[in-house]
Parts: sequence; structure tokens; C-alpha cells
Amino acid sequence: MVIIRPIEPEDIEALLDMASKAGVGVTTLPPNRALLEAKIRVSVQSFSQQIPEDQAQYLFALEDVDVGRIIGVSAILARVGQQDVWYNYRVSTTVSTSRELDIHKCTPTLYLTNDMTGSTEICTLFLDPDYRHRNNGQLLSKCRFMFIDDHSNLFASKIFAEMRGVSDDQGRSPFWQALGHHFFSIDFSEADYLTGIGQKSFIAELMPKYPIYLPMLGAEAQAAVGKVHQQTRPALAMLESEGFNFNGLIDIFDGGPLVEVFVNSIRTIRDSFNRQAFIVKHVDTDVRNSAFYMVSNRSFSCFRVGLITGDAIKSDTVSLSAELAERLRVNSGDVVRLTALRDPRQRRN
Amino acid sequence: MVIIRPIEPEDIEALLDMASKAGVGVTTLPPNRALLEAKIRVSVQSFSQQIPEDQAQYLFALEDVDVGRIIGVSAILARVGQQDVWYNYRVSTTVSTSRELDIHKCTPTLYLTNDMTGSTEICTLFLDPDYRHRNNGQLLSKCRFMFIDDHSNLFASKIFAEMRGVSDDQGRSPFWQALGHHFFSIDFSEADYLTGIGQKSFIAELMPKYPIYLPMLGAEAQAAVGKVHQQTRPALAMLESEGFNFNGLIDIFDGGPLVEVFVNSIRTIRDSFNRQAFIVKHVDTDVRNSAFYMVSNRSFSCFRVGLITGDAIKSDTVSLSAELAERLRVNSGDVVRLTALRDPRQRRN
Amino acid sequence: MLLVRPCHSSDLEAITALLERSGLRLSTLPRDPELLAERVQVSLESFAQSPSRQGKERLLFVLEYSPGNSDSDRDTPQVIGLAGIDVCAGNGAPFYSYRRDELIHASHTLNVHNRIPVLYLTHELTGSTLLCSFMLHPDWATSDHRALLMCSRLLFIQQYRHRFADTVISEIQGVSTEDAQSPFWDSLGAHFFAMSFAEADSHSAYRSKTFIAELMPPHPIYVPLLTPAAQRVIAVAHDQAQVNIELMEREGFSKGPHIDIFDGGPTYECPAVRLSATNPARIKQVRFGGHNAGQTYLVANTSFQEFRCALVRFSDGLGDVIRIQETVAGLLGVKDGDAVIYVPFKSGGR
Amino acid sequence: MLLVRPCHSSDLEAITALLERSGLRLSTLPRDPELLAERVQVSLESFAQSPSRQGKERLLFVLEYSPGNSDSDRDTPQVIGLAGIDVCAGNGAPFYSYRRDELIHASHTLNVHNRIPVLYLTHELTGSTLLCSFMLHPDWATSDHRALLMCSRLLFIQQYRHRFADTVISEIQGVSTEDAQSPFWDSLGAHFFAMSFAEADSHSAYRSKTFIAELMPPHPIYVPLLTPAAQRVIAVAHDQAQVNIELMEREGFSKGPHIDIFDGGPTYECPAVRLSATNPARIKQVRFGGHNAGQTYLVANTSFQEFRCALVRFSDGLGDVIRIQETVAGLLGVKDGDAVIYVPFKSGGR
Repeated sequence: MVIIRPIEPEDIEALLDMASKAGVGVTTLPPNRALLEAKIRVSVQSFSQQIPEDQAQYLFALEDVDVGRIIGVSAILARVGQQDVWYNYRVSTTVSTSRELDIHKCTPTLYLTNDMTGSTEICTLFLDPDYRHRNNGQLLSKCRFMFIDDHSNLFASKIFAEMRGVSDDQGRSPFWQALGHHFFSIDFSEADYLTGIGQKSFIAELMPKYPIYLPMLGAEAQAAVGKVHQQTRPALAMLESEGFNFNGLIDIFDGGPLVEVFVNSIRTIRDSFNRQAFIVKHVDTDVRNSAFYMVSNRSFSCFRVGLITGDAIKSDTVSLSAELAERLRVNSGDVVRLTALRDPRQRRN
Repeated sequence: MVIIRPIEPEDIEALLDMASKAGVGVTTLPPNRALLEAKIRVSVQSFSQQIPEDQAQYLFALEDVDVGRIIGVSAILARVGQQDVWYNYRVSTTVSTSRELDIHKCTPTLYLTNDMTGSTEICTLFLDPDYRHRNNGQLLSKCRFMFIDDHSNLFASKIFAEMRGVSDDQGRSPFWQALGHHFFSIDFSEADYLTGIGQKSFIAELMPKYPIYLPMLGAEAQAAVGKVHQQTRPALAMLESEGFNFNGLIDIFDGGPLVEVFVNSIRTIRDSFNRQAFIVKHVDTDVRNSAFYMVSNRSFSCFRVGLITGDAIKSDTVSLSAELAERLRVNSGDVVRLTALRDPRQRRN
Repeated sequence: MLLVRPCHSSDLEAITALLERSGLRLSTLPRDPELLAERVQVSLESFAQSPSRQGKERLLFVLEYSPGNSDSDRDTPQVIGLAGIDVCAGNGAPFYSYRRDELIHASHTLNVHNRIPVLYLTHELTGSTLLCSFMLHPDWATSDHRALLMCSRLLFIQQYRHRFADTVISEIQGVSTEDAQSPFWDSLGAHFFAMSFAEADSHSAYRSKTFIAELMPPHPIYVPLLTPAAQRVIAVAHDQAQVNIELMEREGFSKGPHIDIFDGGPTYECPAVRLSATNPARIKQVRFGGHNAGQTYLVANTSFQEFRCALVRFSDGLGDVIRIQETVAGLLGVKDGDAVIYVPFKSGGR
Repeated sequence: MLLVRPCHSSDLEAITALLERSGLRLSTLPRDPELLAERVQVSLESFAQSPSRQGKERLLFVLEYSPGNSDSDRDTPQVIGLAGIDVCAGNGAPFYSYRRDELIHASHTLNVHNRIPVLYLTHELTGSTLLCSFMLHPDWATSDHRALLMCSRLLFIQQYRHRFADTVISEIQGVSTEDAQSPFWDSLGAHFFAMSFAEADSHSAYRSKTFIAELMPPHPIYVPLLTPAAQRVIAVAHDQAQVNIELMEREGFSKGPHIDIFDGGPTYECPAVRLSATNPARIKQVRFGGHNAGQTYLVANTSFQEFRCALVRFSDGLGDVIRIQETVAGLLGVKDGDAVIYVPFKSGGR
């Protein structure tokens, strides 16, 4: 059985373990004990409301309760750009027409913006490679939406995720080569690293402030704009199925897309419903014929999410096994929140 | 009984009648016979695919079939900014921080963009004041989404609507006074009129091209940014309930908001479903206990939408009265599309 | 005998022939016969100070060779050069240039200090006096002819100083490759104009400049984002233009911060007051006589509409009078007792 | 006797007293004693040509009054004025100004032709030589003292021309209201800096200029969007600065296109070569003697580090030698046979 819960200080060893498996490319989970300890500390403070709401960073752990060990993490940053400056490029369109010459030309143009300032970011999704079953990744990602909606006063109405952009085997980003490279006098990985550890003032100092006409960056860089790294495609597909859309914002270094959604359009939130918990010794379930549902205890500091199958859901109640109820810290009669783990709607013809 | 259908050349007198009732402020429906005839002509050509898809403009009429007369219109522009240039300001955020001085300041900044180029606009909603019942306005507006999704290859994935901005009784717009006024040497109503009749090259010639820092426009103009005219609030609320959001784009003249949505997030489209039509002599219905549903025949050139109540909907079929089926041009066994006229979901607690 | 005078309608054929022989880019001079005729008409009205041309005067001068007495074989005067002055650059519409500037992007943390050159689109030169349409028949492109044509224009400006702007500018052709491609255009303008450099250039000669306002990108351009080839030619003159540049520098012009928006060629500038400081003109009364000997001067009559300028040799003394042969004076349209304006003549260029 | 010389550590107290008496905005001179001491130290190192100051030299001169023999009541020299030169404006960091430009927004259809003034943020003046920190004790603010302090700086630059930039600039205080508010700041900077003009001004004196890079809006500013009060003061000097402007104009300075980013005050510029053209210095050998009579000259020794400059009266002849009394020469640190550099002195200002 797996359960989502807030991360705890004791999880540090398991987290370090996972970070060392993550390898390069996942800059948000560096195998650095001090840094990870700090991340856990901020999360613990956030779940106990010991730091200002707009600086909260929530870290969710996926625990395999059978072995008593965490096998994945995911995070929410309550509000980005509150202490530092949050940068994106916006791919905007400049249209120039001349009737006299019968020209109508669209030029994609990059504007440096801080438009995500104050929005909520979901990030740092990592699942132990040994546990990459069908449901674990979905649960790790989507449990966050259950949390966001039940505590929506703590989050922005716009939620976003940044997706890793295109780079080659050597980590060379064509977008960086065509743009950042000319202004930063350092290489992409160093810029990425500095940003990762929160040292971002060099961006204000060195980044070009005027709009950039995209065609001037050449074909290879243009092709990379708003495109994800091959390994990131499944993550993108999952977010898109939840209602996230690419809406023109990209990473200033590698040109990778930012996908965004208004919280009221998130599939998990829209389709969720409440039921009273009805605790039974044992729930008989036919996994093959019934879809999986997330079930959350709606708590803030003791937030828990588990998985059940749809046949346990009745019109007013939901049957939970005694074991699951205990893990969820739910008593009989408590109201829990449910959502199908996957969108049950078929694509219409 | 009311029915949505494509506008026809014979509707010109009724349309002129309505336009003269519309009064000032509704610049998209001027009481000008030549102009309205041209609009009808373009719509007829669009429904018969006689003009390029990206220049199509579809005009839907709401007909009171009992009196045989149209009582409202609404429109879709398939793709804006194809012949001319489509302008908006984007309200973007510029963040400046100085750790040394402990300053973190957000400055809203206006960027002139053509970002809506190629998107689909819904516009020109007008309902005869004598027919302002509860359902007619909803039907006129939302029938367009039924049309868009069944013919989605003809439309963009992003749909938007421009909302009238703030102005006083004399039609003075505080946003215009603070910005456009300095550059155009004409007044707001003239600029609005020129744009309405498609003469927009003066914008390219006179509009400031560099970003505008919003605080420099003064408090009154700032307060008007992204705000709708009082009379436009109900229309905004309806679009918001369909999933439209203000996402930072405003009108360059009066600062009124543009609301946008990705087509797959529109409530009418998301919640729609298909049923086989089952034609009966008469449908007994209890209007008080059953919600209204739109029913569309899914046709392109003979597009029709009517209203039924939910108790007519079965698990695989829907019962239509013989009269309605005839008006919809639907035969027994045809597949029709249905959506609740209003979102049945209750706001969750 | 060589003479610089306002262009006439009857010169049209000769100018067309000249243009055909010229390989230089002359964006101010269309090759279309009808437009060219219009251009000459504008010049005539400008010399006549027609009120309708106020603020949009465009003057065209021709350099004419007349065989004179000593050469009876060829008796009709021949047009061998052309030069123009737009009194107000832009002629009532905006005149576009890029202005070269630099921004400093510095980070203490990273120990980086970059000077980033930037190009700003500007209308700053609008209303300056623009030297344009300079052209010499290749067979007659000697240093004397070049200097005569160039300096007579400047003498004209010096003489009618109050009719011209405070700054005189001249756009110099930029670098192009052998197949008439411009590396600057290919890296910048081409992205926005959807046409070749040659097309854009000819549109700019033939049509109103509205299309530039409509198509030119308004935001500043970071030079490091241009191709290396484009960066190399910014404010660099075409080889063929060197000889004119040397002449202009001698007269007080220097390279300014502006460049051409199409080919990146430099703009040379000169405060109008410096023209007279560099080469101050004198005005004296003419008496017929003399021996056509002594120092060579550039001499012009004092008529605006019937301007004539030629090279004349005479001995200048301390008095208020100079002696010029009657035939020469006739050519200049000057009678005994009339005033002339003159500067010492230096041949120039190669 | 009046003497201009490099500032010493021992002048610190006197400068502090001076600053307290001064009402002028001196953004280059902090009032904080520790920072001021640091500033004097930088000057000492700059005069000593310390390699660590290379490219960041900031020179400070004082004007000192010594009672001399005729006035035995007051025997210690007194500092009555201060003037600085930043060899490279920005001192290694970007130097910010707005550059005034115009864009033309024209529409044929509407028959509109607007010239829209625009301010571009620029670092163009970075690396120019900046005159700064000019201050006279109110009790001693005569036209002679003013001219002496101002012109001795310029003579120093003329003498060590190769150590300074090609352009010399001076920022002039802009218009402020009686309660020390700046209309330009209120309409522009105030929106971005979240502080009063006085605060911003003092930060700019006390701290690194990084905060300007961090907070200054990078995009061009349309002047018509500023308040009318702000528009009126663009490139307008504070009344109190008029007298200095007149002095500088006499020496070859003129108002340039740049303005201060905080208060909109004008920047005056002068090509360094023009300093010597306007007021060419002569160098001759000193012989003790003479009668302290004749024309008044501004005379300086030829030492960089131990620069001394004073007003001396003597009769200049055709020879290579001038005669100066031994006491005066001693004040200048000049021995019999040493060279001095001098220019005729004109009193200036009111």
C-alpha cells in the first residue's frame, strides 16, 4: 500500500538515496545533504504554518507503508518570485502588414516578463525508478491538486509547471547557444546551477531587457522554443490531460515550455466530490473492472492521500478498509474527498 | 419555440430593427443597412464555404418560430488578424528587487501585442430587449460552442471575447485619456469607430511601440485596466462560468478585458454528449423540476440548436417532439448533441 | 568647359542613360522613367521655391560638359554627373536610421563586464539636410569632376545657409557582396520585409516610405544576435564609396553614430556652420577681363533658381573685384558688375 | 593667497564643515564621515596613480585660502572649496543617463504628424571624464573663486590630456521645488524606487550603483506620459547652477542630449580637445623675480601628484621665461628653473 503524506525530517536518507539515482538534468533534486535538509525543513515549517504563507514550499512524500520507506516526492511552491525575481520569456506575436506591398508577416517576439510572480508552481516530481508502476507517478503528481483545492486560500488561482527544454546528449541547449550564451559569458549548466540554488541576481544584471525577435536566433533555437526534452514528454502529457496548457511562456535559458492552468479548470479538482467514510474490515475489489480513485483526508498538517477502486464508492458514502482508514487518519463518518486518478471521459468522436 | 440557425439575407429588416434598438456603445452592430447587408453576405458565404476558412464570419440568428422572426444574433470570427492587424495590450509584470535596499516592487507594464492573431473571436451578441427571458441570452451565446466543437478544424484552439471597458456617461474612457489621447490626436469615439469599420492602419502608424509602465498613466486609468463596463458584467459572468478567464490582455483603447479559453476547457463542450434522436408526438415535461438542455443537429450549413428539458434524455436516446425535430431537421435515429444550458455542478463547500 | 546647374526636364534622357551606366545604389533615384520625370519636376519646383514644396524641397544638380570653342566636333553639352540635396531629410515623412549605442551588462558576482552594442531605431535625422543622388559617368569619373560636383553642392548650401538645416548628412553605401547581397540586410531586415535587399531598396526609391513604418521592427536590436558577417559591416562603407568619403572628410564631415537601416552603411555628418569654417567662401564683384590664369576657384553666381557653378582660374587680390573672361562669365550667367561667390578649389578623390 | 591642490586626509574636517554649509545636491559626495574618509583615500591613491585605481581614478581638489604675510590674525590655511574629477564616469560600473530622442508618429489618413519625445536609458557616457563634487563655501562664493576652482580643474585635464577621456562631461543639478521635491523624480523614478528623491539621491552617493541597475526601468519612456511638471523640467538646470553653466560654456562646454535619470537635469559636454582650443595653455620656465603685476594668469606646476594651481600676476613676453616672485613660486612648489603651465585668467560667474 502507498500513501501520500508530508515529508518528515527522518526521510532525509531515503531522499538522498533517490537524489543520487536522479542523475544530472534534475536540477531541483541535487544529491546534496545540506540542501535537501533545508528543503525538508522549509516543508515541515510550511505544513506547520511557521513561515509566511507566500514563502511556503510543500514537499509531499509517497510512502510504501509495507516497507516503511518513501519512494517518491513532489512539491508545491505556494508563490514564486516573492523573495527573488521569477523570469520567463513570453513568446508574443508581432504582426507587420503593408497593404501597398501586400505583406502580412508574423514575427514571434520574446518579451522578458515576470508574469508568473505570485503564481503557484508544482515542481520536483521524482519517483524511485524501482517503483515506476502505472499509478505511483499519477498519484504523486495529482495529489497536489487535491491539496491545493482544499486549501485554496494558500495558493494562487493560477498554477504552473516548468518543463525541461530541448538539449543534446552533452547537455547543450540550442536556445541557450543562440541567446543566453551571448550575454552571460558562462555556460548553460552553470547558469542553470546558479538559478537552482537561488542565486539569480546575475540575471537582472546580464539578461537583455529589450524584446528579442525570434527569427534572429536562427532555425535551431527557434525549433526548440516551447518544446520539451524527450524524457519530459510523458510528464507534459499528464499535465495536459489535467487541463494545463502551454500559453506562450518559456524558460529564459533553454526555451522549454511553462504550462499553466487556472485552478478551477484542473480536471482532478473539477471532477472531485465528497463522501462520508464508512469503515469496513475489508473491501472486496476487482481491480480489473474498476478505475482507481484518489481519496484524501482533506487535512492540512496531516494531509494524506490513498488509492481505492471505484466500486467502493456509493451515492453518499465510500467504504474504506480499516487499514487504509488508519493510514489516512480517517474515522467513520469523516468527510473525505475523491477523484478518479485518470479522466474517465472518453475522447468523443 | 425558439431555434438557433444561420442568418439569412431575408433577416435584414429584423436585424436593422434590432440594431436601431441597440443604441450607441454596441459598435459591432451599427444601424447601417449597407454594413449589415455586408455582414449577412459574409456569413452566408461562410456557412456555404465560399470564402477562405480563415476569413469566415458566422452569424447565428435566434428565431422565434411562432412569429417567424429573428429576435437575437451572435457571431464567431473564425480567425482574427488575417487581413489586418489585431492589437491588444498585455498587462505584464515587471519585478525589480534590490536586496541591498530591501525593495521588491512589481510594476504592471503594458506590452503592445498581436498575440490573438489567428485565434477565434466570439462577438456581436445582441438580443431584442423584448425577449430578454432567462434562456434566450444563454442559448444565443452558448450555441456557438456547440458549433465550434463539431467543426473544430475550422477554428483555433483558443477562443476569446473582448469586453467593453470602463467609460463614463459621456463615453469618456479614463484609459484612453491617459494613453491613446497623447498619441492619436483624435478622440476615443472616432478611434473606436475607425477600428469598427476596419480602418486600422492608423494604429500601426500612431500607436506607441515601446512598453508602457502602467503607474505612469495615473490612478484612474490604472483602475480601469481589465475592468468591464457596468452593463457588461452579466456577459462577463456568463463567459466566466463557461471557463473563460482574463489572462492579461486588454483593449488598446479603453483597457477593457479580453477573456480567453482553450476550446477543450469550455464547459458547454466538455460536458456535452451525444444521443440518438427518438421522435415522439409530444414530450411531457415538467419545466420546474428539470434543467434545460441545448440540443444541436451537428450540421454545418444547416446548423440548428433548440432547447429541451433534461427529463427527455435517456441513457442512449433523447426524445424530441415531432415539431422540434422538424425545426432541427433531425430524423429519428440521427445522432444529436446535448449539453446542459447551465452548469449543473453546485459550488462545492 | 564644366558646369554645375539645376537639373532641367530636358536632362531626363541623359540622366536615364547615366543611371543605366551606374552600379551604385541610389535609393533616392528611381529607374522608372515616369517616377524619374516626377523627381525632376519636384526639383524644378524646389528651385523655383514653389510654396507647395515648402519643407519638402528636393534639389537636383547636373554636371554638364560643353565642348566649348576648342572642340568643335562635339557641340552639344553633355550631362556627365548628378547630385542632389534633400533640404529636409524624410521630405515631410519620418527619416529612419539606426543609432549605434552600447549598454553595459555587468555582474560583480560573476566578474563579468560586457559592453553590448545595441541599435536603436530613430527618426533623429529627420529634417537634417541630406546630400543624395550623387553619380558620375564612369568615363568621366576623375578626381576633378568628383570634387567639382561635390563641392558645388556644399558651396550652394553655404551660400543659402538659412534655407538648410543646421546639420548636413550623407548616407554612404554599405558593404555588399559580389552578387549584390547585403550581409546586414540578410541578418536583420530580411526577417521582417519578406523580400530581398534589392527589392526593399527599390521599393524605398519608388514608393512612399510608409512601408518602412509598417514593417520595420520597432524594438532595439542587440548586435551580438546579428550574424558575424552582419556585425562586421556595421557602419562600414562600400569600397567604391571611399573616394567620396575622403572628399567629404576634407570638407568637415565625420562619421556619425547613425547607420542605414537596410545595409548598415555609415552616415556622415557635418554641422552646416563647419562648412564655411572649413572652406570659407568670398563674395566679390565681377569685371570682364583677366587671362584665365592663376589659382583655380570654384565660382558660382548668386541666383538660387538659376544657380551656375564652374571652375575658373583667376588671380584674387585684396580688392573687392575679380576679373573673369566674358565667355566664362556668360556660362555662369553673370554680367559685368554682378557678384559671384567662390572658394579655392582642391581636386579630390582618386 | 588662494591655492588649488589635491585633497589631503587632513582636509577631512574642513570638507565635512563645507558639506554642512552646502545646500547643493552632490550625489558624488557622501555626508557620512566614514564614507567621506574613504572617498578622500580614493583620491589620494588616484593622484598617486596606484595601479589598483586604474580606470577608477577619482580626483578631489581643494581650494585653500592662506592668510599670507599681510594678514597675521589668521595664520592657518582654510579650505573654502572643493572640486572633483572622475577620470572614467561610472568608475568601472555603468554610468546611467537618459538620452533625449524623438520619434515621429505620422498618419496620412488622419493627417496627423506628431513628434514624440522619448527618453532612452543609456550607458553611453560611461568612461567619459566627469567633473563632479563642485562646492564653494557660501561666504567665499565670489566669481574669482568660482572661476579659479573650475578652471584649474580644466587646466589639469588639459595638462594631462592623455590620462583623461576624449569627452569631458558635467551633470548639472535639475529643478527641484522649495521643499526639495523633484517633479521629474515624482513622475518617473518614484514609481520604481519606492522611495523619495532625497533617499534615492543619498543612496546613489553612499552605495554602489547596483541598485540603479536593479530598479531602473529599462524600456524607453514616452515624454508625453510624464506629468506636465516633469516635462517642463527636462534638461532644465536649477537656478543655482546657472552661474557654473555660464563659466563652463565660456570654456567650450555645451548642453548635450543626456539628462540625469533622477532629476532630469542637463548634462554639459565638451570634447577634451576643445578645452585647449578655447583656452590654450602655455608652458614656460620660471625665474624668481618680477613684481606681481601685469595680467592675471592661472598658473600650475607640472606635477601630477603634487599639483598646485594659483592666480599669479606677471607680464608674459615673447621669451621662454616668466618671472614670478619666490614666495608665490614656493606656494606652487616650483623652484627657479622649473616649468609651469598657465592660461590667462578670466573671472567668471556672478
